[in-house]
Amino acid sequence: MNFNALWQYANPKKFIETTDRVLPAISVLAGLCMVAGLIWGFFFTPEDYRQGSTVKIIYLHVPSALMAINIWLMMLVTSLVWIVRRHHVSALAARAAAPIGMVMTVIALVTGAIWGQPMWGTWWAWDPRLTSFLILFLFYLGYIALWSAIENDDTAADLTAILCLVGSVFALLSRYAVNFWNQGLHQGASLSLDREENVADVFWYPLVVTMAGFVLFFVALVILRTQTEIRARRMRALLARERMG
Amino acid sequence: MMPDLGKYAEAVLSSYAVSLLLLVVLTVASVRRARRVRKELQDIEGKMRKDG
Amino acid sequence: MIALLARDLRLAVRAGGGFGLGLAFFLIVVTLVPFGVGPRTQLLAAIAPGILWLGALLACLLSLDRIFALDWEDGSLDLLATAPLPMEGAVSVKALAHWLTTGLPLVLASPVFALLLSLPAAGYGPMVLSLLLGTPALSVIGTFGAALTVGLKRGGLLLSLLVLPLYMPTLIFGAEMARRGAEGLDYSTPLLMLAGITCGTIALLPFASAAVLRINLR
Amino acid sequence: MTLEVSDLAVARGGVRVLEGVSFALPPGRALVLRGPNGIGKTTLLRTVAGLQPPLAGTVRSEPETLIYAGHADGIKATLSVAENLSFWAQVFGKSDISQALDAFALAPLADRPAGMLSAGQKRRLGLARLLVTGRRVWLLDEPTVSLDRDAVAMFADAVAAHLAGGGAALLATHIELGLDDATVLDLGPFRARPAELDDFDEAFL
Repeated sequence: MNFNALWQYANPKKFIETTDRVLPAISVLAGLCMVAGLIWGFFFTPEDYRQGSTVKIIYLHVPSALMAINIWLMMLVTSLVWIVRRHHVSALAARAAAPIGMVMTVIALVTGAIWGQPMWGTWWAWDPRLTSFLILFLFYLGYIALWSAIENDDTAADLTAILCLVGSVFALLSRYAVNFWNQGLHQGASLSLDREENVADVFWYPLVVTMAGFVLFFVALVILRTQTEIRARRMRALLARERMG
Repeated sequence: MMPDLGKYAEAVLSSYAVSLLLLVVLTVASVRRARRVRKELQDIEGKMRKDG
Repeated sequence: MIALLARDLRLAVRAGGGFGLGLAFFLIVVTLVPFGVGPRTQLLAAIAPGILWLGALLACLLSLDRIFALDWEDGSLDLLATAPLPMEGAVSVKALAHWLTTGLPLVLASPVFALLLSLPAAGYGPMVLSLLLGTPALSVIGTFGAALTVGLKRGGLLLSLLVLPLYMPTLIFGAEMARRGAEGLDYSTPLLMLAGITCGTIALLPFASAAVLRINLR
Repeated sequence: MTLEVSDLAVARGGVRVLEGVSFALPPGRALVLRGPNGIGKTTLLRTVAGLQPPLAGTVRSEPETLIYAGHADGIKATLSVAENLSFWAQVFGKSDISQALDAFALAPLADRPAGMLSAGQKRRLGLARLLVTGRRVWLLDEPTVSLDRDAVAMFADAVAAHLAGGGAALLATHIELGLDDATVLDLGPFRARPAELDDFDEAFL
């Protein structure tokens, strides 16, 4: 496999041309998966014998939580690519992904709170996982704020990339600190290799479809947003050139 | 058609509503910004080409 | 490097240097809390470790933007960057100066403030020790945040937003250690974690701060 | 210890402003950069000083020979003149500041807080800093701003003495300093040409 061939997509023009061709297909597929998974989950799954109908929240809660973490990981990878290879598309993809990640974090937090209310009798508990997501939300917030505060695009890309690296380390530290600080109410991970013990098949299959839908939704949206960032960047460059005369 | 959500109907429906609303807002905002930036860039490129 | 440290300390204690501001802020926080939660001694004693840690953290945060902002405005940073001093060294010295002028006074004053909050006698040792171990990490992490926002107008609020989540692990372990100490429990685990975080940040974060500062000077 | 710059391209705010700049600055010589405002004199000096990376080309010099003085002098208002100078001397591993004080007639002001100095006196203090560092190649950005005629003469003498002692200076200035060994480099011809509009590549321009 020739990995060098992959880097040609780091050229903004090539990136836009290529993604323009696949974007419609991905968008349609994302929509289909999400609608199918959510309808399946909402209308055609039984109630859980302990949690009643609230178990249906799982189809929003788990995929969004999964995406919230994985989007940060994706930003970490693209930040590293930017620092090492200095491909602008990489930095702009991280910038484009951050708001999506933040929305996913909010969805995970909100659905978690709504789910927690009937189950644990409280909207909010300082449970390790809830707390970790709150911290993750703060990290997204800081990251986005730093991007928008700096005028020079390259400086902003560099600084946010380093913030992402440092932030990742501290996010991991916080995760362990929070675990140590309070052993919570949360059930174990819904997703693990021995999933049979946690989630029954009736709930599992629609969940897989929804998760695929969320992933595809993210891919489609991040492509669209990266294209926008590339165009905005080129626009600023053109305007700057015009000012120079 | 509507499944019986029992006493938790409020919780389930509100979480679906909030989540879907957020996703739609995010999508609409992204698409609108994409359209606007695409058009602005075309305008600028067109103008610069004309000016030489 | 010693020259830089001496200069920073001298600047801090001269007029307008901001030395003591952190301490005053710490005092204000500690004074205001009883008005907020009521004067019950038992309640105050229970939350004293947390309040002391929060007060120290906020006092630290308050003085962060001074670390680089003044040197940035008058051009000293440009000159320091072209000096034979490695940037990592300069950044570490800056963090040390910040700790000596802000963190250390807070540690030394904390027993007095603990008195105001009627901390149990057993809690004094662990509380002072936890602050002594934790405040250097606060200074080093804060220096990173200050380096990130150095070129920005109105960087103050952004600085807090960036630094606060980074402070989370230090705060958790520090306050946990002080709390366990006050309740007479074993506090060796948070002590070790806190010491580990402080050592780790002191060893590694200056590289990130220096890189960020170089980018900002471009 | 010649400073050699070859085929240098520099950018300001992400826009390429100068390209193809080449010159050599041997010991004992001064090079004066000329050009209209905004052409990139400051950017060029900062690039040579190593404060920002060049887009293309190289800057070659012996390590630890360059010293940069920009628009701001890095003076602390609450420290005295002597304290300010000794700080920079210490940073560069030197200790003697009396020579620098004399060269810019700052000795009578040595104990005064730098905040009480006039703009011209501050500028003199900033230039005196160059002397205490003991660096061979000076990179000066508009060094004579806010200096009166006597002070400009003082500065010209200091530069001349520095050149006579085997130093070199790269200056961006509009004032004639009356230096014998100065070469003038007009930056006008090096102004970067705008890239092709359709060249939509890594740099977006």
